[in-house]
Formats: sequence, structure tokens, C-alpha cells
Amino acid sequence: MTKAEALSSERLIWMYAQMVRIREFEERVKRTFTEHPGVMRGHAHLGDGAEGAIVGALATRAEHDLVMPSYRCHGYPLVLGTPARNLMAEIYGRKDGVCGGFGGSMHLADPARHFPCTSGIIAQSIAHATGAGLTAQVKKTGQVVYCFFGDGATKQGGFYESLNLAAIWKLPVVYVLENNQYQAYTHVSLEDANEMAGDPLSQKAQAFSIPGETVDGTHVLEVFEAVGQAANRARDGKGPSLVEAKFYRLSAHGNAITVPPVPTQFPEHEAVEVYGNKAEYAEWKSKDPIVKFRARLVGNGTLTDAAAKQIEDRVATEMEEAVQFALASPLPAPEEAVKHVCA
Amino acid sequence: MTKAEALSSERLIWMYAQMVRIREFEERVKRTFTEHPGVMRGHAHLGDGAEGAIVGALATRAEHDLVMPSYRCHGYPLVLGTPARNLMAEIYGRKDGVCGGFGGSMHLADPARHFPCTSGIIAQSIAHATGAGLTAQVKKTGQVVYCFFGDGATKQGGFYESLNLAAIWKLPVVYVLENNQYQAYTHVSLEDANEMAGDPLSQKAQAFSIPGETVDGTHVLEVFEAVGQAANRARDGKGPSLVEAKFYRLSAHGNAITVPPVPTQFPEHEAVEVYGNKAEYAEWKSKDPIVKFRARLVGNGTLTDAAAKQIEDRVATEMEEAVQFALASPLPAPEEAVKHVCA
Amino acid sequence: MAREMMFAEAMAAAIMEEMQRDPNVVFYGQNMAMTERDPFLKRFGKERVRITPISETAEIGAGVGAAMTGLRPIVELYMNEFMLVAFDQVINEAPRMRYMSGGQVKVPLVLKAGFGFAAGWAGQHSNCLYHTMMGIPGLKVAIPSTPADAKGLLTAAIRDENPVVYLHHYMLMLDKGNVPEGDFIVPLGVADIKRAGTDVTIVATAWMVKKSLAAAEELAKEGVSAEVVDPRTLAPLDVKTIVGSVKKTGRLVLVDQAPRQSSAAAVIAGEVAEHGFGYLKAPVRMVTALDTPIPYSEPLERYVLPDEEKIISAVKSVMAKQSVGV
Amino acid sequence: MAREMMFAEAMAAAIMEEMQRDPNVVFYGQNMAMTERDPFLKRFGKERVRITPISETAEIGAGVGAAMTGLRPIVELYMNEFMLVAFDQVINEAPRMRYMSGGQVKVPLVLKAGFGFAAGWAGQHSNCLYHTMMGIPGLKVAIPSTPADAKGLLTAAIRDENPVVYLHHYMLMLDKGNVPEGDFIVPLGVADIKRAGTDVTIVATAWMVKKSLAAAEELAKEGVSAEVVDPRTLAPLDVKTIVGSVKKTGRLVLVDQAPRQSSAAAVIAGEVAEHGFGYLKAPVRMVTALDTPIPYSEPLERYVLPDEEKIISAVKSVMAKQSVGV
Ligand SMILES: Cc1ncc(C[n+]2csc(CCOP(=O)(O)OP(=O)(O)O)c2C)c(N)n1
Ligand SMILES: Cc1ncc(C[n+]2csc(CCOP(=O)(O)OP(=O)(O)O)c2C)c(N)n1
Ligand SMILES: [Mg+2]
Ligand SMILES: [Mg+2]
Repeated sequence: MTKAEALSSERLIWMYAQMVRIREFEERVKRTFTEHPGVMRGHAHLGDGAEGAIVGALATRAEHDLVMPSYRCHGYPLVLGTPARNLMAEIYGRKDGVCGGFGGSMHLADPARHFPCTSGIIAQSIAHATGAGLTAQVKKTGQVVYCFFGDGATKQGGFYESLNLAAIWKLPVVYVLENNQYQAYTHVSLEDANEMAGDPLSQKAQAFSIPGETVDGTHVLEVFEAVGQAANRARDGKGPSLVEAKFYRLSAHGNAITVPPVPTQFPEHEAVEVYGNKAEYAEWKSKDPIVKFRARLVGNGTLTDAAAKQIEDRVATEMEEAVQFALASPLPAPEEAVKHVCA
Repeated sequence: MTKAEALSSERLIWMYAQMVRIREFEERVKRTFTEHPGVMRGHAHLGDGAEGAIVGALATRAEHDLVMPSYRCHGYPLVLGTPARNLMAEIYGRKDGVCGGFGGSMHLADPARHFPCTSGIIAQSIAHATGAGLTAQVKKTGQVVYCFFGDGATKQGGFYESLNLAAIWKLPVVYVLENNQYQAYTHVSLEDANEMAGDPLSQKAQAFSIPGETVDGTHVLEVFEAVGQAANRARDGKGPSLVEAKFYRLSAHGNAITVPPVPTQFPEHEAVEVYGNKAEYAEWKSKDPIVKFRARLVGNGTLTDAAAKQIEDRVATEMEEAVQFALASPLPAPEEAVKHVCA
Repeated sequence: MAREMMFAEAMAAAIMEEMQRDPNVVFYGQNMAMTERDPFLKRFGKERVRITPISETAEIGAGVGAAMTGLRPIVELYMNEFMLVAFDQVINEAPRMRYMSGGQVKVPLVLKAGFGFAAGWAGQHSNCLYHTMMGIPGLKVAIPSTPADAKGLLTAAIRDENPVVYLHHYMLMLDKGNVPEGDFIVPLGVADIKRAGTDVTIVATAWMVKKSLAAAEELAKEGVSAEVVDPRTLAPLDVKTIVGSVKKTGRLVLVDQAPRQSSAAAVIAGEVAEHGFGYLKAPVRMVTALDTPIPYSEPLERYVLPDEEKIISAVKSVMAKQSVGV
Repeated sequence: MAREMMFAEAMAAAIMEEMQRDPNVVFYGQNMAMTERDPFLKRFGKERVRITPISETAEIGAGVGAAMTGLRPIVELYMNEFMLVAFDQVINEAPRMRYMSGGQVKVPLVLKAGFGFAAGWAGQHSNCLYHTMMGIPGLKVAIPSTPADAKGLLTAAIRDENPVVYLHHYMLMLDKGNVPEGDFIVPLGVADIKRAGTDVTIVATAWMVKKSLAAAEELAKEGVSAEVVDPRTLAPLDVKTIVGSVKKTGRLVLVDQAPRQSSAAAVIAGEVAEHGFGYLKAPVRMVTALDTPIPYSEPLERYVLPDEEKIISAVKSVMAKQSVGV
């Protein structure tokens, strides 16, 4: 089933709730920088704006399918069922974090929920996902691997090598290119030859003669349909596809890079902070995937305003609880650090 | 001037002579394995079969243009004017070699003749050539860089990264993909997704929205026209192009890999030696670019049989002299080895 | 004439001055020079100052090719880990070209990268990878610990005719110090005695120099006089100065932020075991990171890294040995 | 039960037996298993035995991903240099995943590569790059010197739950030796004394073990009894056995085919400087390649590499020191 029209109200509402959960989770991570200064270390990257791509894609998933994004990874495990509190605790560096405080924001993991581990080095996890596809194929598990990565990552050699390998071996992988218009501070028009020529980035699929499609990533159901088709193709043994979801990251790339003891902070989006281009930001902000989907669901009667509000409130409570849980969770004991080096 | 019809007889004859020189040089390298056992060390790769691609491309070159191939590099400097004897001496590991015996077959260099240095690691020299294009652009030298590499190299990430960089910066580089059907023992149909789908490898250019064209690499004038156009484009500041020349390597990938003291040898072509496919080999052998070009030139009266024979004899003498020179050249003094580490 | 500036400013000054001096110097990397306000872009223009895609193999490889053909590129790489996706270019291309060509080409290339960011960047962004680049013939590695060295070494690196990896420690970026103005070079291959002492030699680089100096102050209070030697470049390595110091003090502690067997400390200890053995009154001691990847959470991260306390206790342990017995 | 076989056969036997034993073991790489005659392909089929494109990042990275999700890949890489284009996967992905996930995933992956081909392969194909992979927490490095170790270590590597780089020396491929049949493991992290002796310890790996043993025979004729220790794995490094030998002999010569400061020898010397100092009667001596890339021409190549003669003269020089003075 890949047709959006065939989705039940229940499923649509579930999708909406997941989008709201991602957004609220990211808001709470962002607020940590001011509400609980000193808690956040390193580099945290938020997925607000990507909710349509993440949920649209993952809504096509079968229970055992694998999900392998890169360092901007908070949203996916939320959808897979990892408790928000354990994710938050990880980002806060606590003992109750999903990785016991060893991984942090860039390296969330919950393999039991089909979310192995992520990489912070650009495009490297695309190769890992390709290998997960190999496992599925060799062991005939019927799994599809959902591989997410950014527009910037398509400039890294490993992306191309992986797609070729998946294509020649017909691996069951869906490559979801999250084109959020920026790699850190660099607009895609400054670094991508397709974009410069006015062509879609999904055209890169032609280098491997596999399907490549570009969809509106602010429209969760468009993503759902395109990724659903690609997933079916993968499940049918026909190999990989590239789906480009075009949307906009609504927060800055990540917290500002500071040298201790200067505390970490979360800046404005680069469009505003670096380029002073408020118009660009405002335009995309008006296409907020959550606002759009809510309007649609309320508009067609799937959801009442009150029901939507109820979801939002429930999510707010869930995330508040997650923050409190994380704050209350102890830091790991220092000596723990020597564990987990080898299996 | 990029039209083959506009080429003077003199120039056509020069092209033919260069092709014959490459072939004879490679034949002599190959014969070394039996005629002078023990002389050849390491791994030598021959360019026989590629003469149409090499000479067709280099005939479009302006005097100051740079030439940057990879480890299969004997042919190019011959065309650029590096004396055959110094190239042969290098391959023989002698003091009078172009690199004094430091480089060997895979690392010929003659920067004074616009042939900087090659790399033996797949696709890495594609990035070097791209950087040479940067030099030409920044220093406004008007140079075009001719970058040669194999079909196998298009499976390496650095190839894609380089083409994107050249495309967004509009670097004056012509990327000549020598599709000789094999990467070592692997037929291109076993490792390239375009090929598997029945598409040309030049389609990879679409990943960067640059021109990509496939031509018959056994037809020197077809290569001349396509590369000439690409070079003009580069010279006009319009950026890089990808030209795929399809032909067949007529010798094995390289000498058999042996462990000393087992002497090195030169095996049959993989089609025969590994796959037992004599038909494939015979078919391509019948398209020998030199035989084809000779027939054409003799056919249209540019060259008489006698004149062709004269060229061939002159070349045979030249290469015999090169072998004798190399054999007579002393080995470098051991203590020389510590030179040239740093500038 | 010197001026107080931050480490980061000192690096910028070196690049600025060298670009001014030599039109062949170009400077490029990811996420730099994005707007017209960028001082480099303003001064040197879009040809010489460029923003690159996330393509380290092409970035560094193009640097090698550009350097072979007449430019002097400085490639901004941000973190030493990001070189790994292009590591062939770093250790098997840039430093080999000159030799393989029999001395015909040269590769004046600077690869600039930060490292060691012990601030919660976790397993893949906080590493000290210099050991992978040591001992590669043809490749130089600079690793400053002060703003003055930052400028002097970077200037030397840009003027050098060979590939130089220039590694700056992220935890030092805001440190201030006096930096000579104008032409100022710290030659590659010359160690610096950051603090003179007589009882024990401490060899350390980058952030660890700072920690070692702090430890030395503490030790002074207890009557132990520590000499702190900063090699400043790990390739070439100034073994002579290090052994000279050991000759004077008879004791050696090596402090390194990397795990023990991937540290510069181990290599230096090896050199001293050969060239300074006769001067040693006690076994050398290495104070390094524990053998773990870098964990995210602060108490874990702190636990695995060397600190003042660990340095002090190592120094005390070598001071306790009065003879060669162990 | 043992059978005489060549080094290359011993490796093939290990892979064959482990693939037979465990259906999760897969084996892939470039230019292998091309025809139906291939014994691995014949026995295990196209799913488990695959030919790959020249895409090391995808090959190794897919290995990491496959290992995390239930396979046990063996990736054939041919030459250690070819890992460099994908080096992030080798040292910053494979060994980090388990730790970053807080122990949740494991990465049972074998990266098999030859090295050190001192036969005219010149600057980019003859290197010994093991030092770049030493001391990386979570990464193991095996480096056999005999056919028996080749099989035993490879079997151990395939069964290990962690990423293991398995390095085989090209100059040893045709060497013959007795190899135990069936289940035979050489545990990772256990050095082997290849020749017992009392006067001097020689530590060497791979091809250098052979050269050191030959040198030891020569030395024996002159009354010098050399003990030759082969670490067999460089990570984990069996410092205990090495120091134990030094305790017995009081003298240490390290032989390494890599240039000095990128050698395993330097790291081992550093360990002994800390843990075996009190046993040393003379400075350690390193016999390594000279500080040059590997040249093509035979006399040049021979000149820069360690050989029997250099080993013998190093041993004699440490034997000449009767006390700790230098
Ligand atoms: C090999 C490598 N180079 C550089 C970086 C630094 N870096 C971290 S995130 C990032 C931007 C990635 O952009 P994109 O792929 O579009 O993903 P997004 O952050 O937009 O989700 C960069 C350059 C890195 N992590 N790895
Ligand atoms: C990164 C890397 N991987 C593997 C090799 C081994 N290798 C040497 S030549 C070659 C085949 C290259 O084929 P192709 O690019 O088609 O060029 P051709 O030899 O056909 O001219 C391979 C795989 C290498 N040199 N570098
Ligand atoms: Mg992006
Ligand atoms: Mg080929």
C-alpha cells in the first residue's frame, strides 16, 4: 500500500502525532541551551523542518525494516518507539541514555528497534546502510533499509560508491536524500553542480541507472508515496532508489561551536544569522510541514482542532517528562568509560 | 579547430605515427619479460588498444596544455615528446630514466613537457588533474587539462567529487574516460550500474549536469572530434566535460603478479586467460585502432602503403634504440635513494 | 614588535600575510568565506579564496594537483578526522609525488585541521590522529601550542616547498599570547623548551603543553624542577633537543592526548630508548589517553584523558626512582 | 594433524573452513571469484562470495553495516594502501560503533590486505602502514609471519566479534610450513617466540621475522644467542612477552620494514622504555627502512630496506655495550 488516499484516519493521525513529537523534542533540545546551560556538550543537530520527510518515509516501513540516518538523528528513533526520555537522557549525557552517555546527540542507537548506530562523518553511514541491505539480501530477511542523508552528503564519494554497489547488487535500500537546502552554512546552490544548472539533485540517480525522484518534503504524503514506491521496489528485489525530499531545516545547522568554558548556544538559522536573508527564511517557514499537514487534516475532517490540540498537549507533556527524566538521571560513573571498547 | 576533416595530411600522418610509436613501445615493454628476464619489476601496464583514445585526444591539445593520466601512462609522454629511450630507461629502473629510476612504469613524469606525475591509486589522479585545472584558472594560463582514467576508476568516490568540483568552478578540464571494458580482471558489466542497465558510462555526467558523450575509441578521429569540442568548451571558460572512449585493451591488465624470486611474466588477455573467451578477444582485435586508421589513411590516399611501412620501420628502429639505450644505462647508485624526499 | 592576540587570530594573520606576500597562495575549504564580509574574500577575491563542497578527496587531491602545477594551496579541513575519507591523498599522494618523479615536481601544500576537541564531540570528532601522519617521508606535521608558534609555524608551512599538515588544537583557539608582527617564522623541525628545569623532562604537544606547564608549576611548589619541551613539529621530529633535555634531567615523562599506542609519545619514547638511554635514571613514563574511543558524557571523557593530576603523579613516580632499577 | 602448505593456501583454508562453519561469513572484494571455477564461489555461491567494484569506501563501509546487522564479512583489499581511500571506515567507523552505541552493536569484520611488496612496486604499493592502525581502541591488527600463524590468526580474526585488520606480507605468500588441519586458532594478542635465545631479543613482524631468524643463525655462528619474538598482532600488543624476553636477555633490537617513526618498532621501543627499562643493559636499537618513500629501481629499494646485514650489525652494536653507558 503506497497510496496516500488509502491511509486510514488513525494512521494519518499517528503520522501527525509523530511529526509533532519530533518537533517538540527538538524544541526541548534547543531550549536546553538556555534553560539548562552547561548541559549540552559537543554538537547537536535538530530535525525540525524534516518531519515531513522523516515521518512520510517511515510511515511506509514494515515492522522489521532498518532505519539508518546520519548524525542529525533525533527524530527517527522517536518514530520507531524509542522512549523520548532515553533519547533525551543520551543527549544530556546521562546514564539512562540509550547509549549510556557514550554516544551523545550525534550517535543515538537502538538496535533492538532496528536503529543500529549512526556516523558523524559525512556519507559514511550511507555505506553502512548499504551493508545492512546486504545482510537483508544474504539472510533473506525481507527487510528494507531506509537510509537518510543530507544534500551535502551527496558531494562525498562514499555516496556514489554506495549507490553503484546497491544498484549492481540490487540491494533493498531506499536512499532518502533530505535536501534541506544547506550543508552547515553553505547553500546547496554554492556546492552542487545539478542545482547550479537548475536540475534536481535526484538526477544523480542517472549515474547508476536507478530511479531518482524529487518530491516536496514539506508535504508528508508526497514523501509517503514516493518512498513507499521505492520501498516496494526494494522489497520486490528490484534494487535501490533515490528519493530527494526538498524542504528546509528550520533551525540553525547545530549549536554554535564554542571552546570551553564559553557555554554552547543555539544561534539563528544561517539564512538570517550569516546571510541576513530573512525573506528566505520566512518563505520556507510558511511551508512548515506540520502546519501544512495539520491544516490538511483539520480541513478534510480527519482531525478536529480540539483533537489536534489534544495531541499537541500530550506531546508537550511527554517531552517535558523526558527533560525531567533526563535531568534527574545520574551522570555515568567515570570508570565506566573503559567498558564497551571491544565485544 | 575540432573537425576531423580539417586535419592536414601532415597532421593525420603525425597522428598515425604516434599511434604506431605507442604500440611499438608497449610491444617492446612486453617483450622485455621474455627477452630480458629479470629486468622488469613491479607492475607494468600497457596502453596497446588505447592508441586511438590517447592520440585522438592529445591531437586536440595546445602546446601548453597539461596531460594527467593514471598509472597506465607510457603512451602519453611519447606523444608529448619525451624521448622513448628515457621512458624505457625508467621502466627498466635505470639512472637515465625520466625519474632516475625512482618512479618506474606506474609513475612516469616529465613536467617540463606538461606531464607532471601520475598516481597508482585508482582515481586519485583525477583529483590532481582537477587541481591542475584550478591552477590554470587562477593563474589565467589558458591551459586545458587532459585527464585520463579508466572505466574502473569511475567506481571510486574521488571521480565523482572531482567532477562536481570542476563543474561548479567551471575548471578547464577534459575528463577522458578510457573504457577499455575491464578493470583488471573484472569486466565492466560486472561492476558498473550504467553498463548493467545498457546505458553508457558517460551518463554519469548527468550527476553534475555537464556534457557527457560516448565515442568509439577505436576510431581516432571520433575521439579527436569529441575531445576537441570538450577542450574548446574548457578553453572558453565553460567548464569540464566527460568523454567516454570505448575500446579494448589488447594486452592483459599488466604483468602477472609474482613473488620473487619467481620471475615476472606477461600473460594472455583476461578474456582468454581467465574467461576462456577467445571470441570476445578476436572480435575486438579486429577493431584494432591502428589497423583501422591505417586502412583509412591508405584508403583515402593520405598515406601510401610504402609510406606507412616507412613510418613503421622508423618507429621500430626508434624503439629498438630505446631498448638498447635502457639496457646500457647504469642502475642508479644505491645511496641516491635518500635524495628527493623533500624539496 | 609583538601584539597580543588569540591563537585563532594568529593563524588568520599568518594566512593573510602570506597571501599578501605571494599571489600563488590560495585558500579554500568548506563553510568558509561565505559572505562578502569575509576578510580573506574581501582582500583576495573569489579566485584565491573559495568555498568547497564536502569532498575531501577532491579538495585535498586538487590541492596536490594545484601545488604540482604552480599554486600554493592552503586547504581548510576543520577536523583531522575529515582527512580520513581522503587519507590516500594525505599520506600516499602528496608526500610521494616529488620522490616518484625523481625530484622533478614539488608539492607546496598546507592541510590545516583542528583536533582534540575534548568538549563532548564524542567518538568521531575529538581524536588526535597525528601518529598516522608521523614518519611518512616527505610529509611534515606542525602542531603549535601557543599563538606565536601558531603564526610562526603556519607561515613556515605555507612557505615550505613540501606538503605540511598543520594541526591546531581546538581547546587552544581562544588562548592569548604575544605574537611577533610581520615576517615571523618558526622553522619546521625545531623543538622549543617552554619551561626550563633540571629534574625531569616533560615532552608534550598542543593542549598537553598547557597542562604540563600547569603541572610543572604545581611540582615546583614541591621542589621538583620540570623542563617542558614542545617538539612543535612531529615531522621532522627534533630528537636532538629532546635527548639534550633528557641528558640534563635524566628523567622523562611524555604527555599525549592520544591513546598510548597511537601517540606521538610512544614514538618519542622509542627514540629516547635508543638515543638517550644512557642518560635515563628512571624508566620513561607516558601519560596518555586511556585505550577507549572518546566518550560523550563529561565524566567519562574527563576520565579517559590526561590531566594535570595524572602528569604530576607520573612525574612523582619517575622522581621516586633513584637508579635504573625498576 | 598438520599439513605442509603455502602461506597463501593457509589463508584460503582458514576462510574456507570458517565459511563452512558459519553461514554468516561472507567474502568479497575486487577481482576475485570471477569465474565459476573459483573454489569459494563453487562451494558457497554467489550470495556469499562476491566481486566488488573499485569502491573501498562502499566495500568497507558496507562491511561495517553488514557486520552491525548480522553478517561476518571478510573484505579482500589486496594492498594496505587501498584502505587509505576509505580510511575513515577503517579507523573512525568500524572500531567506534560499539563504543558509541554503549555496547549495543558489534562489528565482526575482517579487513584483509597484503603489504610490504618489496619487488619494484614503487612509492604507492609497497608500504607498511600498520602503524596507522595501531593503538586505535576497538581495532585489532594481525600480522602473521608463518603459514601456521596465517591460518590461526585469520581464523581468530573471523571469529572475533570486533573489527580486525589482517595484514599478510606479499613476500611470504609462497613460503611453506606445517599448518594444523581443522579447527586451529592463534589467539589475537599473544606473541610468539620464534627462536629462543639468551643474549639479545629481536622483535620483528612478518617478512622481518624471516630476516631476523636468518640473522640469528648467522649470529649463532659467532656465539651470539638471539631470541626472536614475533608479536603476531600489533593490536592488542603483547608487551608482556616482549618485556619478558628483554628481562631474560637484557638487550633489544627491533626490526621493522616501515620507516623509523612510522614503525611498530618505535611504539614497542617506547613500551619497553617504560616497562622494561630496568632490564636493559644497552640502548635499544631499531633497524627500519630509511626515511624515504619506496623507490622503484632495485638497488635503490634494497638500500632503503632493512636486511640481514643491518640486523646483524645492530645486534653486534648492542652486544658491544656491556653496561648502561652510551
Ligand atoms: C567528511 C566530513 N567532512 C566534513 C564534516 C563536517 N560537517 C558536519 S555536518 C556537515 C554538513 C552536512 O550537510 P548535509 O549533508 O546537507 O546534512 P544536514 O546537516 O543538512 O542534515 C559538515 C560539512 C563531516 N562531518 N565529515
Ligand atoms: C584504490 C585502489 N583500489 C584498487 C587498486 C588496484 N588496481 C590497480 S589497477 C586496477 C584496475 C583499474 O581499472 P581501470 O580504472 O578500468 O583502468 P585500466 O587499468 O583498465 O586502464 C585496480 C583495481 C588501486 N590501484 N587503487
Ligand atoms: Mg543539508
Ligand atoms: Mg579499464
